[in-house]
Amino acid sequence: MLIFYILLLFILIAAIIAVETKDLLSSVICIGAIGFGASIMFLFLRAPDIAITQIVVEVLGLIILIRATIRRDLTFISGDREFFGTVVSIVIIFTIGVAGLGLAVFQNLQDFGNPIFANVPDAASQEYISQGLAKTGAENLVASIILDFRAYDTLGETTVLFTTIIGALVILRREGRKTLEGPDQ
Amino acid sequence: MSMPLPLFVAIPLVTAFLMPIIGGFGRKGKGTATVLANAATICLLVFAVASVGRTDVYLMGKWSIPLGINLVLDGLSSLMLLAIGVVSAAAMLFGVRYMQQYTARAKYLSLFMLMVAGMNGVVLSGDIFNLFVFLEIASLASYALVGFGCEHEELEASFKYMVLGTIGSLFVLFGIALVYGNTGTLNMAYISRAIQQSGVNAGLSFALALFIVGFGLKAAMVPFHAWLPDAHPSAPAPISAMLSGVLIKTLGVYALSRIVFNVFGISETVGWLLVVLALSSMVIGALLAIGQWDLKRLMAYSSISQVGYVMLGIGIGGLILGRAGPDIDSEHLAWASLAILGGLFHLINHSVYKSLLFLTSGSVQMSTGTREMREMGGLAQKMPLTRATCTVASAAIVGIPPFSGFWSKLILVIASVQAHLYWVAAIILLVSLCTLIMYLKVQRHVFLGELPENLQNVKENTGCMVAAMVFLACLCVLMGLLLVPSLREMVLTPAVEVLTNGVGYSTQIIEQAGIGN
Amino acid sequence: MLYALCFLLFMIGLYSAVVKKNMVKIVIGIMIMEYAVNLFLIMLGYRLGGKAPIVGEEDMAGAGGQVSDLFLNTSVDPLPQALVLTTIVICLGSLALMISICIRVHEKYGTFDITEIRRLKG
Amino acid sequence: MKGMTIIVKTIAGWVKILIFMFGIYVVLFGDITPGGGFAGGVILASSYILLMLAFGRESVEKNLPQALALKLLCCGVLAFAAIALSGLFFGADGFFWNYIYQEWLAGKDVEFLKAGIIPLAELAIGLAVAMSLFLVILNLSSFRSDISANEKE
Repeated sequence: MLIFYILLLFILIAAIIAVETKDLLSSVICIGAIGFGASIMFLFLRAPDIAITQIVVEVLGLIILIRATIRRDLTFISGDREFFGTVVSIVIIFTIGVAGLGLAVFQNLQDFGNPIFANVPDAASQEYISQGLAKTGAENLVASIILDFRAYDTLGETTVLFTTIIGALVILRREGRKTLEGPDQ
Repeated sequence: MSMPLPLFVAIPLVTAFLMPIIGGFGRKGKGTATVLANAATICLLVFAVASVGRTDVYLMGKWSIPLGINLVLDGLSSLMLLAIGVVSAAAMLFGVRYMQQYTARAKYLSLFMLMVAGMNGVVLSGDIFNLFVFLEIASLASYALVGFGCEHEELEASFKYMVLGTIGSLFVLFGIALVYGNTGTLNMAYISRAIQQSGVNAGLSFALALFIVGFGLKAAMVPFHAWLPDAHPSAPAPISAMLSGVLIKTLGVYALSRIVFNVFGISETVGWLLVVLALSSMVIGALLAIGQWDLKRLMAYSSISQVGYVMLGIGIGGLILGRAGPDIDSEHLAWASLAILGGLFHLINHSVYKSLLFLTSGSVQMSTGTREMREMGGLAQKMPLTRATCTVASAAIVGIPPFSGFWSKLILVIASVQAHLYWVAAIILLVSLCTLIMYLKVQRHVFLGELPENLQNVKENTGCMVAAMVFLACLCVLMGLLLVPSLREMVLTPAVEVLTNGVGYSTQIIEQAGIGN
Repeated sequence: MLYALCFLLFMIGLYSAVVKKNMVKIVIGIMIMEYAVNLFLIMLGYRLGGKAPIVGEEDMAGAGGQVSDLFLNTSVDPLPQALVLTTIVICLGSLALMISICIRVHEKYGTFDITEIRRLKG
Repeated sequence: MKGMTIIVKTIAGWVKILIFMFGIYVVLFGDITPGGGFAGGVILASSYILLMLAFGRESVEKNLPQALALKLLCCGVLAFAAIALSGLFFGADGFFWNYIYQEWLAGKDVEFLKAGIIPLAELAIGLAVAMSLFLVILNLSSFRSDISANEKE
């Protein structure tokens, strides 16, 4: 139990530093710290698939972020936007609301370490655990879920990746409009 | 024989995946890609028309729910599929000519099809996490499309849209996590059943609040509207038509009403919340629109106001339903149905005429090279077809009797009077007046008045663009026919029944899925 | 309590995304929100002293892929793990797209300061 | 920028093979061990990114041109969609129906393709993910170097 508190506190501190530090590069590195903390936490939470994926994604994400920040001038812009009306006030109301609700929101959840699926008679997860191997032939139950029971989600996930790649290629192309053929000709 | 529902998603997806390959073969490849994409959208439209009046539950991978994911086709889904089909076919046709001024056509087509696939997936999904995944596909494609021109304003708008949109998505995701933590399932029918059994606790109501904020951000309802007036004008015209016409309704209004009505069950508080959000959207959107001089920006603000109408109808219906509780008498049920009918009818009307308005604005922009209304004028003689279609659409959106907008607004007024909300009826009329003012302004400054010097040799656009506009204009005129009883029974009434049925959704789906096994 | 700390992480991300004026900070805020949701989902499925949801040799009970009762009662919930796998990919995708937009905006405007990027009125 | 020093280049040349093999291992055994198509795909992509950092962008682009990478990406996602759609034809109207396992392999003791469509889908996803991330990083980095070239002029 204690290990989760320690890791989560580590993540929270890293998050606060990442948000508040002036130097962009150090805040990007703090993001890396959050990612690796999260990855260790996934490992302790018995999710090795997620831990592996989180680590490799973290490495790539850091490369992408560092690409964006390094060697750009004016990386020291800090401070807050002026309160632009509604959005900020909504956030404040939201925070106050949550503080007012206290922990009531999370009190109805099962206690930590006692997952909901064990207490719901017809939860899908029980079926996955007891029948997953027999019904799909995959020992890794997570693989059996993402590629068989809920493969449609994974199709969506791959499509998301495809979308962002095409989107990034579109955004990063040299010329948006054709220069030769103006609209008037 | 049941319809292969996955094809609604699979056809646009496969088309989108093929586009970069085909587009790699030079000019000829691009032509083929364009034809293929048009064929795909028309095919989807035909499928959507064929799906009207059916109900179906499709089990993915033959796994019974809640093990697998199910697709649900009911009245509301087929109404949305119809709207998506009509608008995407028209916008795609319009884009054939219009998008020639941009580079990277194949990627545009790919993103367009991905957006359509995402919206179809959202509409058909019966699983809450799956709904989120497809919502992300549609949103990510739209972020990229808003920045398609790669100019200063477009990138800025795209960034703003992307930040707010992603925050909205994450709110929805957190809500889904809370729902999973409380009910132990992701299937919407099973969630609904679990909520009925255990009642709504603090965690679930917080999840509901998160859903309202998240989907409200997608629907650009008023406290969350900041991105829309930037994003919609910045996109290329066919994309603006898609965004204003169907995207905000599918990702926002449809998803919200599905969650609020069918999963959580409507209550009076939520009904009031929806009505207040809707009224503020209507009023603020309309007031801000009047002051605009940018043609597309005016239309974007008007979209905010019009989505308010849609939410108002649904909200009043929910209010009546929530007040009466589960044992509602037939009279109240009739009023609630009338209000929801008005909202949904306005939804489909608005998707047709607002996309038409954006297409005409694209046509004007393509011919004149500007969107600033003060630099235009007198285009009526030069561009007669654009002018005619724009007038039809304006008349429809303002609500001049024979056109479709009039009927939906009339129904909304009657419904709000029946619900004893007289001030709401007054606001509807007032906002209609504002709408009239802004579209008179469009007519006055764009099509009437003096023709400026630099626009003397403006030419009317031809071919595909005009065909798309005329198609939508005809629909605008004919839409009123949807209220003829036999058509209404087929298209609108099943959709209304889905919402008035409320949490009865769960037993129905579980039963149908059981038969499907 | 752990759940509430997760939500605190979510709020820190939201604060950064809404209030900061540096575009990269906004992106970082959104990433923090994503981590918070992922952690929250995985925590929901954790079982004290649980096992990873991978069926090993010792967990089999007879042929035909039946698993032992011990495994049934100690395995953690595999479903949130599948969901998080999907959300991680979605987050990586949106990060890539967001950073591309940031880089492009930086090229056009020469700054990451969102308050100076104000071509669009209101 | 023509890459880094000779030490880095030599080590990267050796390490890339290991990373590549590891990536393929993770992709292929996703149904038995932790990992899978996505994690493996990212590892494959990172082997190319290591090459890009060590040898410079041009040499990598010679190895795997962008147009080819885009086509391979499309092939990957199309293959996944085809696996999904094939269920419609082989299994009587079942999108994503795991027909290979359910109809042919269930209960049998086989070594290869034990879990039906799952390993096939892992392969398709691995290809798509590797290519897409490779493309993103390549484009992001090339965009930056183009700008700095412009600024120098």
